[in-house]
Parts: sequence; C-alpha cells; structure tokens
Amino acid sequence: MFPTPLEKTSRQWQIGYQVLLPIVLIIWLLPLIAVAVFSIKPDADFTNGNYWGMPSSFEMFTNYGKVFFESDMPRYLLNSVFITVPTVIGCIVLSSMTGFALGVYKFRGNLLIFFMFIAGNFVPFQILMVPVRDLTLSMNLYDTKTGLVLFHIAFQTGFCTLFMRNFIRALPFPLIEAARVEGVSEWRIFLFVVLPLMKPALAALSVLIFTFIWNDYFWAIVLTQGPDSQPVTAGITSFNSQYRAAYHLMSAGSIVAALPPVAMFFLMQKHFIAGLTLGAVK
Amino acid sequence: DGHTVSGELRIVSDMSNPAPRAVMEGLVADFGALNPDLNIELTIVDREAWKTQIRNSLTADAPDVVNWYAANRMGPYVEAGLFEDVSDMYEDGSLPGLDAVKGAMTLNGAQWGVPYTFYQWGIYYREDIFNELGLEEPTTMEQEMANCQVILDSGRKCYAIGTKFLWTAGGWFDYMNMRTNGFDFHMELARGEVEWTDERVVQTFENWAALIEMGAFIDDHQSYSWQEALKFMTDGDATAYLIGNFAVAPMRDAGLDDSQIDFYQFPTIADVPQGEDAPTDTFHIPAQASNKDNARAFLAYVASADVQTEINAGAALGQLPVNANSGVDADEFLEQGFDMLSNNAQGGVAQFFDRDFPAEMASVGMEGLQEFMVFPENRDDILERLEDARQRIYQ
Amino acid sequence: MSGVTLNKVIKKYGDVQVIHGIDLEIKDGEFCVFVGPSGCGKSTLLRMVAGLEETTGGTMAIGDRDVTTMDPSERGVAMVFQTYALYPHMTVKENMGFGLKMNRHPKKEIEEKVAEATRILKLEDYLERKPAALSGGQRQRVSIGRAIVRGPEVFLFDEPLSNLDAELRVEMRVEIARLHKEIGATMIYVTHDQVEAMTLADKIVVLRMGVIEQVGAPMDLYRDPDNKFVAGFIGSPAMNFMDGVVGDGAVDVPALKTSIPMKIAAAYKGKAVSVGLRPEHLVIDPAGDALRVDLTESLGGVSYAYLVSDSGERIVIEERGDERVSEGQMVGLSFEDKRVYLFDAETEARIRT
Amino acid sequence: MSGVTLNKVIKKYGDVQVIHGIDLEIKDGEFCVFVGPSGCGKSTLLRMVAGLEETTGGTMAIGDRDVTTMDPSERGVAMVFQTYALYPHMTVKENMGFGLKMNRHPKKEIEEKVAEATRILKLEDYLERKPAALSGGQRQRVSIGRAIVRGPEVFLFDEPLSNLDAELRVEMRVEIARLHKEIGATMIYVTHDQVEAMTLADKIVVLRMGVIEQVGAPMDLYRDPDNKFVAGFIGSPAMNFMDGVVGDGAVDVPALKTSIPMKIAAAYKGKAVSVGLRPEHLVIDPAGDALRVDLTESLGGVSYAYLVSDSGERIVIEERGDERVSEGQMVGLSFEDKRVYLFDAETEARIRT
Amino acid sequence: MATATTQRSWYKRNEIAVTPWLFLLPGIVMFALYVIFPIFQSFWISFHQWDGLGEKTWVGLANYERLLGGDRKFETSFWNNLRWLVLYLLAIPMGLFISLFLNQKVFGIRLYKSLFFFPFVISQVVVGLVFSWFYLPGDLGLLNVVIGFFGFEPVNILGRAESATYGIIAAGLWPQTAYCMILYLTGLNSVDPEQVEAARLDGAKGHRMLWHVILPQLKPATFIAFVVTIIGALRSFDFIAVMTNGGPFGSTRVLSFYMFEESLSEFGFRMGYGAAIAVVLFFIMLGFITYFLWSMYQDEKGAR
Ligand SMILES: Nc1ncnc2c1ncn2[C@@H]1O[C@H](COP(=O)(O)OP(=O)(O)OP(=O)(O)O)[C@@H](O)[C@H]1O
Ligand SMILES: Nc1ncnc2c1ncn2[C@@H]1O[C@H](COP(=O)(O)OP(=O)(O)OP(=O)(O)O)[C@@H](O)[C@H]1O
Ligand SMILES: [Mg+2]
Ligand SMILES: [Mg+2]
Repeated sequence: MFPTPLEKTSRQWQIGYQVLLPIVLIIWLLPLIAVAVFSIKPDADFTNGNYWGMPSSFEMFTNYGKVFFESDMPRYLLNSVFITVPTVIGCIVLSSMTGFALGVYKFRGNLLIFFMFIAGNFVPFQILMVPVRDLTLSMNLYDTKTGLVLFHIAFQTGFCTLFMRNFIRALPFPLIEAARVEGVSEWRIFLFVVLPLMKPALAALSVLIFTFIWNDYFWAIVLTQGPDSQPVTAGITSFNSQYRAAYHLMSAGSIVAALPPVAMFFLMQKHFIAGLTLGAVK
Repeated sequence: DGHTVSGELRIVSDMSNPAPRAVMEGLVADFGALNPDLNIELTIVDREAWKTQIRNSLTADAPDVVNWYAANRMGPYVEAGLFEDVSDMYEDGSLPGLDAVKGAMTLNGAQWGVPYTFYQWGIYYREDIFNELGLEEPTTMEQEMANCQVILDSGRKCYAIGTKFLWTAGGWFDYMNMRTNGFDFHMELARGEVEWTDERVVQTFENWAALIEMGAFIDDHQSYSWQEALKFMTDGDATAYLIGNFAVAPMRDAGLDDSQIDFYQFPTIADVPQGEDAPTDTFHIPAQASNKDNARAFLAYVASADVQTEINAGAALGQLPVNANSGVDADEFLEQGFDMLSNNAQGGVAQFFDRDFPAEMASVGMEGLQEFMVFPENRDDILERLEDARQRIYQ
Repeated sequence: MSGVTLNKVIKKYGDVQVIHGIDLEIKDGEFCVFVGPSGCGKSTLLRMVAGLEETTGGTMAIGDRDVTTMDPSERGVAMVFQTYALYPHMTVKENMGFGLKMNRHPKKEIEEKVAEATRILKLEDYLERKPAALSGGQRQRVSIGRAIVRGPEVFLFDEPLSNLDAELRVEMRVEIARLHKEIGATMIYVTHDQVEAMTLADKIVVLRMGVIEQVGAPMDLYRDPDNKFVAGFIGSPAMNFMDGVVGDGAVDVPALKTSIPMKIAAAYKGKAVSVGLRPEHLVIDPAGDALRVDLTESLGGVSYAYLVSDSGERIVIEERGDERVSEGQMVGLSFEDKRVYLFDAETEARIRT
Repeated sequence: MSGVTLNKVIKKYGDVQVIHGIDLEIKDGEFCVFVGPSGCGKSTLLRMVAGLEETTGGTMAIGDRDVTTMDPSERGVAMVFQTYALYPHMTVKENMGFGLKMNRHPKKEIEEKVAEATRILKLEDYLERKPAALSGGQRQRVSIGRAIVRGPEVFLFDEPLSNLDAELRVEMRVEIARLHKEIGATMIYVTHDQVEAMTLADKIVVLRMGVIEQVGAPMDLYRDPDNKFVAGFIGSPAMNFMDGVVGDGAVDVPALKTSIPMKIAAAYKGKAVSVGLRPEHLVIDPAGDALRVDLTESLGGVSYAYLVSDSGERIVIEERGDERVSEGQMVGLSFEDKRVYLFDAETEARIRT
Repeated sequence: MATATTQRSWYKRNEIAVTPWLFLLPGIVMFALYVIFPIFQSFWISFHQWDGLGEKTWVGLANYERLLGGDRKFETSFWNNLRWLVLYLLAIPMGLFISLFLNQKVFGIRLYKSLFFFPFVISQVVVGLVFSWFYLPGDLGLLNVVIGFFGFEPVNILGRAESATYGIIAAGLWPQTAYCMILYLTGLNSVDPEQVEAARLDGAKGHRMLWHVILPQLKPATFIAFVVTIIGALRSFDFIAVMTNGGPFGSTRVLSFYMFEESLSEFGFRMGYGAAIAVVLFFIMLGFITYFLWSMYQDEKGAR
C-alpha cells in the first residue's frame, strides 16, 4: 500500500492526519456548505447583508416549501425522472446487445464498428446540435421528452457499448463455448448465460447513465423548452430568473435539483465507482 | 362580450417575473371565466430563455398565442412567415382604441399582433437621499453631473446598473445618443445608415465616458443582472437607476415606499429633439397555430380598454396601457411617465436598443457597450468592431 | 459405435498452420490422452473435435457420422474445461441441467439425469450451492457432471486438473479413472502432466508441433519409444542422452569411458548416435572414475545424483536404499545392456537392435 | 557474522495470534527452509525477518545487530517474491540496479554489480528487455538478480518457484542451489513443496499453526521425525499410518494381520499406537492375503499400488523393477522391522525404541 | 445421418455469422441516425448560409474564411479553449494528490472518500451557480470574505476579462479533480503490494517511491484521467452558460459556447457559421480521438 499505512507512521502524524481530514474536507466542500446554509436562511438575512453569518432563523420549511409548492420545480423534477429512467433502460438494452455482439463474436469489421462507437462518443457534441435539432423537429418530437430520450439513448449507446463490450470481453470465454457445446442457441446464450453475468455492469452503467442524463443541460436547452418537457437542470435556470437575487430560494432550488443523483451516488456508490473505472470514460 | 368561444387555447408567455406572472395568470383565469367552455393551457417560460426559444416554438408544435416585442424585433418572424397577419382585426373594429399604436405593430404594410403594455424609461432615484443631500431633479447634463459629484462625495454611487445580460447598457446608450444627436440620428444608426465611427457617435460616447470616468456607476456591474443591482439602490449605496418602469414593483417589494423613490426624465445634453425609450410588449398568433379563432378572441380581450386598465395598474404590471380608452392608474410613476411620453417626447418614441437594431447588430453592439462601461479607454477599438459588424450585417 | 476417427486433419490460423494432417483412430470406450510440449496443438486438436474450432482440411468422424462441419451441439460430445466454465449464477443442479433445459427436454428427464450424475460424482450435498461456494475439486466434479448429464458419446477434457493443487490433483485423477471405468464412454484428455498421462491413458498420443510423434499404450511408450523426442518426453526424471559412436558390434560412449556391446546393422557403422539411459536404470559403480558427482538431491526414500563427465555431459541417476554418493566424488556407472536405447544423432529416430 | 537469530518472536494481527513465540538460530551461510501446511505462518515469519511486518513481541537479530524495529532497507536483507514483483516499467538492468540507485550508489558501482549478477544468472541477453517480454523463469531469475545486486547478508525467498511450471521449477531449483554454493550467504526459503525443501535445505523448519514442530537437516527429519505430523509431512508419497496396540515385546497391527517384535518401555503396554511405514520401505509378499490391491498406477520406472485392508485402512506402496502386482490381487507385505515408526496415538509424539 | 447437415435451416447454419449483426442492428441504426450522419450534415451545413428556417444558400468556404480570417470572437474562443485544455489538466495532479492523502485505512475513510467525490455527481449547472455565488464581487461572495480575512482586497473574478475564464476553469476543476481522484484511488488499490514491498526493501521512500514505483503503475489511471479531462475541457459549455453567459465582453467564450451562440441563441440563428465553428472544434478533438483509438488499438492487438 502506498503511501505508508497510517498505523506504521509516527504518533504525531497519526493524530495530525485525523485532525487534518475533516478540515480539508470542509475546505473542499466549502462552496457546497455555503449553499446549504443559504438554503435555510431567511430572506431577511440577505437584505440585512448577513450573507455569511449564522442564519438568524432557520427557514428550511419556508424555503423548500416555496420550491416545492410555489414553483414549477416539481414538474421539472418529474420531467427529469421521465427523461432519465427511459433513457437508462433504453441504453442498457441497446448496449448490452451491441456489447455482446462486439465482445463475443469475431467477424470482419468488428473492431471498426467498435471504434465507430467510441469515436462517436468522443466527438464534441456541439457538432451534432443543429442536425439533431432538425431531425427532432422533423419527427415532430421537438420539445417532447421522447425526443430528448431518443437522442440520449443513441448518443449514450456509444459509451455504453464501449463499457459493455469490455466487460463481456473480460468474462471467461469458455462459458460461452460450454454453452455452445451444450447446444444452446446464441440468443439463449445471451439471455441465460451472458446477461445474468453482466448484472454488475448493468448496475454500474445504470447509475452512471442516470447521473449523466440527470445532469445534462446542453441537450435539454437545445431540444426542449418550457416546463412541459424540460428537465430540472434547465428548470433551475428559469427558477432562478423567477427568484433572481433571492439566494435562499435559488440555493434551495439548486439543492433540490442536485439531490437525486447525489442520493443515487450514496446508495449505489460501489456500482457508481465501478462504472467510472470500468468504462473508463464519460 | 356577447359571444363566447370554446375548445382549446394554448398560450406561451414570457411574463416570468413575479408581478407579471401573477398578471398573466389572472388574465387567463378571467378569460377562462368568461369562456367556460374554453380549455386554456398556459405555459410561462423564463423571459430571457424565451428570447432563444421563440423560434423553435413557432416552428414546432406552435401554441396559439405567444408573447413578443414590437417593431424591428418582430422582423425575423414576419419575414419567415411565422406570425399570423392580424390586419383583419385592426380593420374590422375588433380592436377599438389601438389606432395610435398600430404603427409599432406594422411591418411590410400589415399588422402582426397586438400590444398589451408599454412603459417609459427614465431615471428612478432615491428621493430621500436627494433630500438629505439637498439635491433637485436635474434637467441638464451639467446639473446631473453636479448632482452626481455631490452624491459621490457622500460616499455613494450615482447609478445602479447590472449589465450581466447586456441590454441595460443599451438603455444608457439610447439615451446618451438620443440626447446628444437626437431621435432621428439614433434611428439612422439603428437602420445602419450611419457609421459607428462617425464623429457624432464618438461624441455620444465621450459624453457617456465623462460619467463613467467620474465613477458614477457602481463597480462590477458586469457581474449583476438588473435585479441583483437593484439591491444597491434599495440599500442606499447608489441613488439612481436608469431603467424601465417595471423596476418600480421590485423596488416597492424590497421595502422602499413612494416617499423614498421618485422619477425624472433623462436630462438634456444638446439642443436636439428628444426621444424616449418606451418599449412595447405584445401578443402574437403563430402562423401555425391550430386555434386561431380562439387566439383572436384572446387578443381582442387583452387589448380591450378595461382589461388594459386593469393589467397595467400600479398593483399589477405597473405600466402604461396601450389602449387610448384606458385609464392610467393613479400612480405617481405611471402618471409622470404618461405625461412625459405624451408631452415631452418631441423627437419620437423609440422601442429600445435591442428592438430597434437588427438582432446580430444588437448582440455585437451591446457587448461593446458593456465593455465600454468598464473600459471606456477601449472606445476606438470597440467602435471599429461595431463598424465592421455593421458593414457585414446590413450590406 | 462411437470411436473418433481423424483423417488428415489440418488446421490453419490465417497463414499459420498449427495442425499438419493428423490421422488418428480412437476406439469406442478408449481413454486417449494427448500430451506434448506447450503450443504443440493439443488444445487445438481437441477443440476441433468439439467443433469449437473449424477444421481447415481433412475429415473427422464420431462413430459413423462425419462431423467435420457440424455444430458442436450436434456432435454428441461434451467438454470439460480447464477453468471449469461453470455458470456462476446457477446452482450446481441448474448448471448440470442447463443444456437439457435449453434443448427443451422434459423436466422429469432432466431431474433423473442430474440425479444419476450426482450419484456417480457424490455431489448430493452441494446441489443447491452456487459454484463460488465450492472448492476447486468440487467445481471440477460439477463440470464433469454437466458433461455426464448430456450422455455424450465422447468426453473431451482440456487439462481439467491443472488448476488444482497437487493433493487434489491426485484425488481427482483417481476419480476420473473410476468414472471412465464406470460409464465406459470414449474419452479424449489433454494434459502435459506426465503422471496423468501415464496413469489414465489406454492410449497416449504424443504431439509435437502439430504432428503425431508416436501413439501407443503408456508402458509401450516408456519401454519402446520410437524416437528421441518421445523417449525424452515420457518418464521422469527424463532419460539421459549421451553422444556415442557405433563401432564394431559395440557403441563407444566417451562420456562413460566405456563401450557397450550391441548388435547393430552394419550400415550404422561409424555413425554418430545418441545413447539413452533412464536414471532409474543406472547404478553407481564406486570403483569407476568416469564421472564427477556435481550435486545430489535427496528426497528421503529416493535421491538424485547429478553427474558430469569430463566432456561436460550431464547425467542424472536415481538412487534408492541408504547408501548414497556424496558430492565431488568420482564414480563410474553400471547398467544392464538391454536398458540402452540408441537414436540416430541426425534424425533422432530410434535405432532398434 | 550474519546468521539470523529469533528470540521468542510473536506476531498478532489484532487479537489473533499467528506466531506463537518462535526461537530459532540460523547460522551464517546456512540454507534454511520453512515448510508447513498453508496458513501455518511461514510467510508471516519470513516477512517479519524482512521487516515488512512488525514484530509484536520478542527480538530478532541479524549478525550482531538487533533489527527488531529497523526499516526493511536497513536490515541488509533482500527478498525474492513469489510473484517476482519486478517493476514492469523498467528494463531488466534498471530493475536490478534500482535498489542501489535509490541508495545513491555511484553509477559505476551499480554497473559493476549488475554485470556481476548478470553473469551469475546468465542474463546477458535480456538486459534491455522489460519484464513483460520475459518468460516466467527468466523473470524469477531477474528477481533473484535484483536481490544479489544489493549484496545482502541474508536472502529471503517466499515460494519463489510456485508460479513456474514443473520443468522450469526443477531447473530453477538447481540454479538456486548453485547460487547458494557460489555466494554462500545465509538464505531463508519458504515453500510447501516437499522436493524443494528436501533438496535445498541445510536445515528444515517445520511449522504448524505458528509453532515449530521440528528443526533439523532434511535426512534427519526424514529418518527421525519427532512426531506424527512431521513424519507424515516429510516424504512423498506420505508415510502410511496404521492403528496398532502395544503387546508383549511386540506391536500388533491388525491391518497387516501381523505383530511386529519391538522393545518398548513397559509403561506403553496395552496402549494404542500409530504404526508408521513409508511406501518405499514396503515390499509386496505375493504369498500373503491381508490386503487387496485396489488400484495400481504405473509411471514407468516406478509404480504405486493402493492397498486396502479388511478393516478398510488404505496403504500405499512403491514398486520398482519390472514385476508388478495387478488390481484385485490379494497380497501381504514384508518390511524390515527397523523401518517401523511408532507414535503415541493420543499425543502423536514419537515413541522411540 | 449424413444428410443431417443439409437439412438444417439457413439461419441455423449461419447462426454464428448472422447473430452479431442482428444484435448490432438497433444500436447501429440509432447511433448512425443521431451521431454519425449529423456529423456529416454539420460539415454540409457549414458550407451554407442558413437561418434554420428557410432555404440554405451555398456559400462555399465563406464561413471558414470569415472564421479563420480574423473573427475576434473566434480567436478569443480558440485561445480560451487552449487555456481550458492546459489548465484543466491540473485536475490530474490535484486528483492524484488528494487520492494519496485519502488512501488510508482509518475509521470512516469510506465516507470521506465519497464526500470528496461529491462535486462530480452534482450537475455542472449547479456547480456553476454555486461558484458564481462563491465569486460574487464585493463582500457578497464567500471568496472575498475568506481572502478579506487574510487581509486582501476583494476581487471580482468573473467580472474581469483577465480573470473570468480562469475563475470558470477553477469551478470546472473542482468536479474534475474529484473525478481524477476516484480514478487514482481505484488505481492505487490495484497497485501490486509486493512491488511496493520490494521497493521498500530497495530503500525507496516517499516521493522517490511515488515517482519510480507508484506512478508507473498508475499509468492506466493516468491515461483515463487524461482522456476524460481533455474531453471535459473541450465540452465546457454548461459552466460558461451558467456562470458568465460568455461575458464579460465575450471574454469567456469557448468554441462550443460560441457555436451555440451563433446557432441557437437570442440573436443567433446563423446555422452555417455555427456549423463551421463546430467543425473546427471537431478537428481539434479529432487529434485526441485518434490518439485514444490508436492506443486502444495497441491494446486490442495483444488481446485474443
Ligand atoms: N486463435 C489463434 N490464432 C493463431 N494461432 C493460434 C490460435 N490459437 C492457437 N494458436 C497457435 O496454435 C498453436 C497450438 O496451440 P494450442 O493452444 O493448441 O497448444 P497446446 O498444445 O494446447 O498448448 P498448451 O499446453 O500451452 O495449452 C500454438 O502455437 C498457438 O500459438
Ligand atoms: N494481514 C493479516 N491479518 C490477519 N490475519 C493474517 C494476515 N496475514 C496473515 N494472516 C493469518 O496469519 C496466518 C499465517 O499466514 P501466512 O500467510 O504466514 O501463512 P503461510 O504459511 O505463508 O501460508 P501459505 O502457504 O498459504 O502461503 C494465516 O492464518 C492467515 O490467515
Ligand atoms: Mg492447451
Ligand atoms: Mg505464504
């Protein structure tokens, strides 16, 4: 292990480390802590210039109540859910299939198609913006959640394929050969042998894609408008212009918008990190 | 009005600030009450965001009624055939009292929507601080600057402004230019008929620079939206704000009462016919709307005298009605503004920098104006840039 | 009815040929072991029989059926992999029944066959476990069970024991021998472990670089190798080889400072040969002085002495009993003349006398 | 001057004690091998000598220096790991010179020492390669080279050969023996391979559950084990154990249907004992009928017969020569009485006669 | 029995050859439709003048001529992109540093690690907002409060053209550092402990151990960190849109933002020009894509 495990270091450093750890953490999260504190401050603190002191009263319920009951935020949140969940499902389905095809079979063009997915995943997506917007318009899907979902599925498929294919590659190939010797058809090998073994990858990828899609802002403003279909990242900007300069409400709104992926992260931490490091790239 | 309409009506509105939002929601509720069989769907989108979204909205799954702005700003959509021609409404008398504002809605010889409000621009100031310092409302730039010096000496700034979203700087330029070179020259510039490097334009900027260099504006204004900058005025750190009348409501919300705020017309500089900014906000029917009859009914309703009176009242939008038959609310700012626009705008009434200038010019221009307000010494460079843009854009 | 017949079988990967026309006949019920150095093509050949690798040339039959182009599942073979290849998400029972289930056999039949295999392999207690909860030997047993359940005509094993530790390996080896006795199916078994090959096989196939060097029963190969490669490959420690020259009715072996009387065809006279002697057939002659004891290794009951001749040739001998040589000592060697093998120095072919 | 002395050495992981107070003296230049079943603490003890694990109790000296609390790099030891632990990004040369470079030795000296180690290990051709381009044996040789270069007083090996295949293992074993002879440093070597222990060691330390069972020269342990554990552990195939009862000047062994005459202290009379006999000391007596031949395995020069007694006790014997028993046959066994070992059935301690 | 082969259906006979294509079909169709074709369409559009509504007018290379022939906005954007690229890479050493700091086994370290990782999970929009408040000028922003505590004058990071871009990059570095940190933490986890021990016996300590033994073993993590950081840097849109909207005076534009502005913003809808910017950005990225594919290809060659 590197660096030297703590238990093998001097007593002073051991204590020093234990003290340092929370301090460094607080500094690291300072901007977030500030926002969290903002979000429970009363309006009056801002008019009185008490930006950084202790809240003069705790207005958590008032502030968050405003976010939930007096703004479009709940609608935006719901939109985000309806965009993110189908995207995750779609991506997983498509990419476990492409990943299986590319990971298991040897055929001409295998590597080429694989590289196409990777390369497509790395292009600056601005170059897709205008054509994709036109495509969406022409399919009458502009400003619908469906339009956004379809695009996200297609685009994320590049990354997911990379991920799935590499994962399947790492599975022991004799498993597939064993099934072939047993006379199991290819479809069934996929369904009954490979898919169950990919559970960890599926979990990791789901969490990862969930976060990516939930946090997407660019495509949300390119392909949708208004609270009918925009997700919460876009919603937060319009929420903010509604409450411009009302920092306590903007903070509460931001925290609400950020919460689902954060919760997801804490619940599924293991999978999330596995996803990042397995799939290697965003 | 006698007959009611039924069916669907989808409205997209950009009245997203708290006060306008309430008005819009009230408006829809009232119209719905009059037409019980009508199913109205109202979507309120962010006012800044709407400026980029309207184009998509008009082309894909267009709603039946949308908000926009008068004059040049309608241009692209009229040209692209995305706005419904509503000249028929002006002709068949369903819009009584709108004759005076018909001009602002006219492009290519037809009318493309109805206005629902307009509002004066001018200098809103802290009356209490003026009193404390013994200052009077100025009428000339000399007085203005003298006042400003006193204010500065008292440890305050003269003007609050927030230029993060650029357009507020356009207001200052409109006034500096209209006061220095007159309304007509300003319009020539807007139409691209004058070079930006013209001596007269330079003069405008020089006059403006005098204010900037004496430190009249608050620091770091490029970091604030206009709402955020209001705080400087409500806190008393700045004494005045060149802004539209829509700012009165948030000032009152922030706790200033009418004894603390007052209004005066932008002071004169040269002896030229003065123009005023008075932007008009409008409703339009997208060409691809599916319930145009209902939309027409709504437009007629919004433009009617009573409704105009109601929605522009001080407690509501706090702005001026466009219908000649409406009453101006008994509000000191509305009355002063109405009086100013009716009697004291000899030159003419401009819409606003970003509505009078073509879109791309406005965009390049406002960015230059913002930079000028921070680095007045870059003037020549900025003007050259604008001139380049002018030559390319108007060609 | 279900022997395996290979007829001029060839395998190429792109331009690289790895199997060079192999003819082989494995009888029904025979236990055939492929041995050979790493990379000689053992696995490839086995996988071709399984149908997992396509056959580039030649034909292949199982019983009467030409299976050369058949799918693996149609050949009536079952394969046991080195890494077991158990489905980790299924229980032992599901693992064994999976093939039948996928081929839509009735539930009852599956149950019965699994029960039968379970009995043979004594896996009763583990049926509901997942492979992860089994030891290496148990896993290998399950993978054999999976093969049994399908009731194949031919069992294929690719180094099934090489992932087990020494003790388990011995145990499983005995198990496989018992299994073969019990079900009597044809079995092909790949290994590079001497002991497995010698103890399990009815017939050993020694492969080198895609070519068969010799086929035969284990003790035949040990006693009567066809060439130097086989002689050196079978038997442990390996046979000692010394340079020799054919003289008059005898072979001179300079390293041993001796000459071995032998009847050799006249044609060989004067030719260089390789003289082979197994370590276990050499006995120390304390009176001699041809060789120096370089190193001795004692394993308890047996010890090995590494001897060096004047010319630098190295010879290993096995010693039993309590008397052992010590390092540095000069010794001679004695042996029965019939234990001597001769090989042509050039072609490495055996010179039978 | 650089022997290793352990004095009541103790290791605890948290509350779990894995080394229970070990006293051991390894002489300068001695080759000492730790053997024992998996988990008995061999590696732990070695790593404590290296300084990679802290010593919980007791002291440890190398030469005259108490090294109990010293840093690994100060102890004058070098270690060869099972997985080689070569730095994959450095060439062979850099790998070997790394330690000296870290200790800021002059370039020239490093060059010389690397050249010397290279020569000893015949690595000349690989100096510029990265470890990935080497075979397992070559890698292990580099890792030994890395140890040599540092010129340590004590070499530590933790199962250095267990990742190699059988053939290479033999080769490298001889290499290590030669190395020890050549540089004569103290070496401590961990293995669970019988053969390595027997052939390499000057002194074998048999460990069980963190305790030393016996220390001695290999043949001493083979010939004169202190207890049943050591007797069963040393020697391959393992010693056969049969139940016996001490009678009058003899021990009755029901499995063999015989009674072995023996002088035993009177105190043992009537007691249950374990009778040990090594496979290599047993000879088939075709006339007998105490045992049935269950299975025979022939490896060429030697073959093993697995016998079963009426009471179900299993006995392995080793056969040499060309005459061998066949399966199913009933046989008896003969042996010299002096080859019999007796152990207390309860304490498992050796009963010396 | 010999006829068994011929009786099999075509699909059955070609199962192994056909199956992968069936599996690939939906994925490839979607990907081609939404990603591959649009790339070429963008190239096509970049040769036109088009307001997104009416007809496209062919203008040949005119857009590129204007873009590369002294468009000051483009120049600003381009240089800012380079700044992003270079400075964003700081996330890698910073991530490494933090991961070394956190790679201990003490009580609660798992929680610490996940809290340190936190910023990466939050949407860039929210991070942008949080940082723009953090940077607020005067004594409003926490940053000024903190540096005021140490006796410095307040600064207006986002309000000055010279500092705004750096301010945004710093905001971006925050989550990116967290990302690199996780990559390195998992990398450190898989460092071969025996090698570390060997190095310890060899007398390597501290930074020398880090440099000579640990870092080389972290190469895969470093490579991934490099790739994701480069991609992140070139995609830096959200931060700019939220924090400065390209200002002040257009000084924080990058190519992706400029492209959006030209194409879809309030005063935009010059699709052709926007597409030309996107194409330039694409070519910058192409260098990195090629590099990445190349190194993947090297890996693949070795595999089965
Ligand atoms: N897919 C392949 N492409 C090209 N060459 C291959 C392929 N598979 C195997 N080979 C080559 O074919 C030869 C035989 O390989 P095979 O795996 O059959 O050897 P083996 O005898 O089983 O060796 P081992 O004892 O190491 O398992 C080797 O030289 C190998 O390099
Ligand atoms: N870090 C540790 N924490 C707790 N227990 C440990 C640790 N390392 C080893 N042990 C325990 O110490 C005992 C001795 O382990 P050690 O590795 O020394 O065994 P070994 O004799 O080398 O076995 P093997 O032959 O399998 O390598 C084992 O029971 C092991 O479980
Ligand atoms: Mg093989
Ligand atoms: Mg160990």
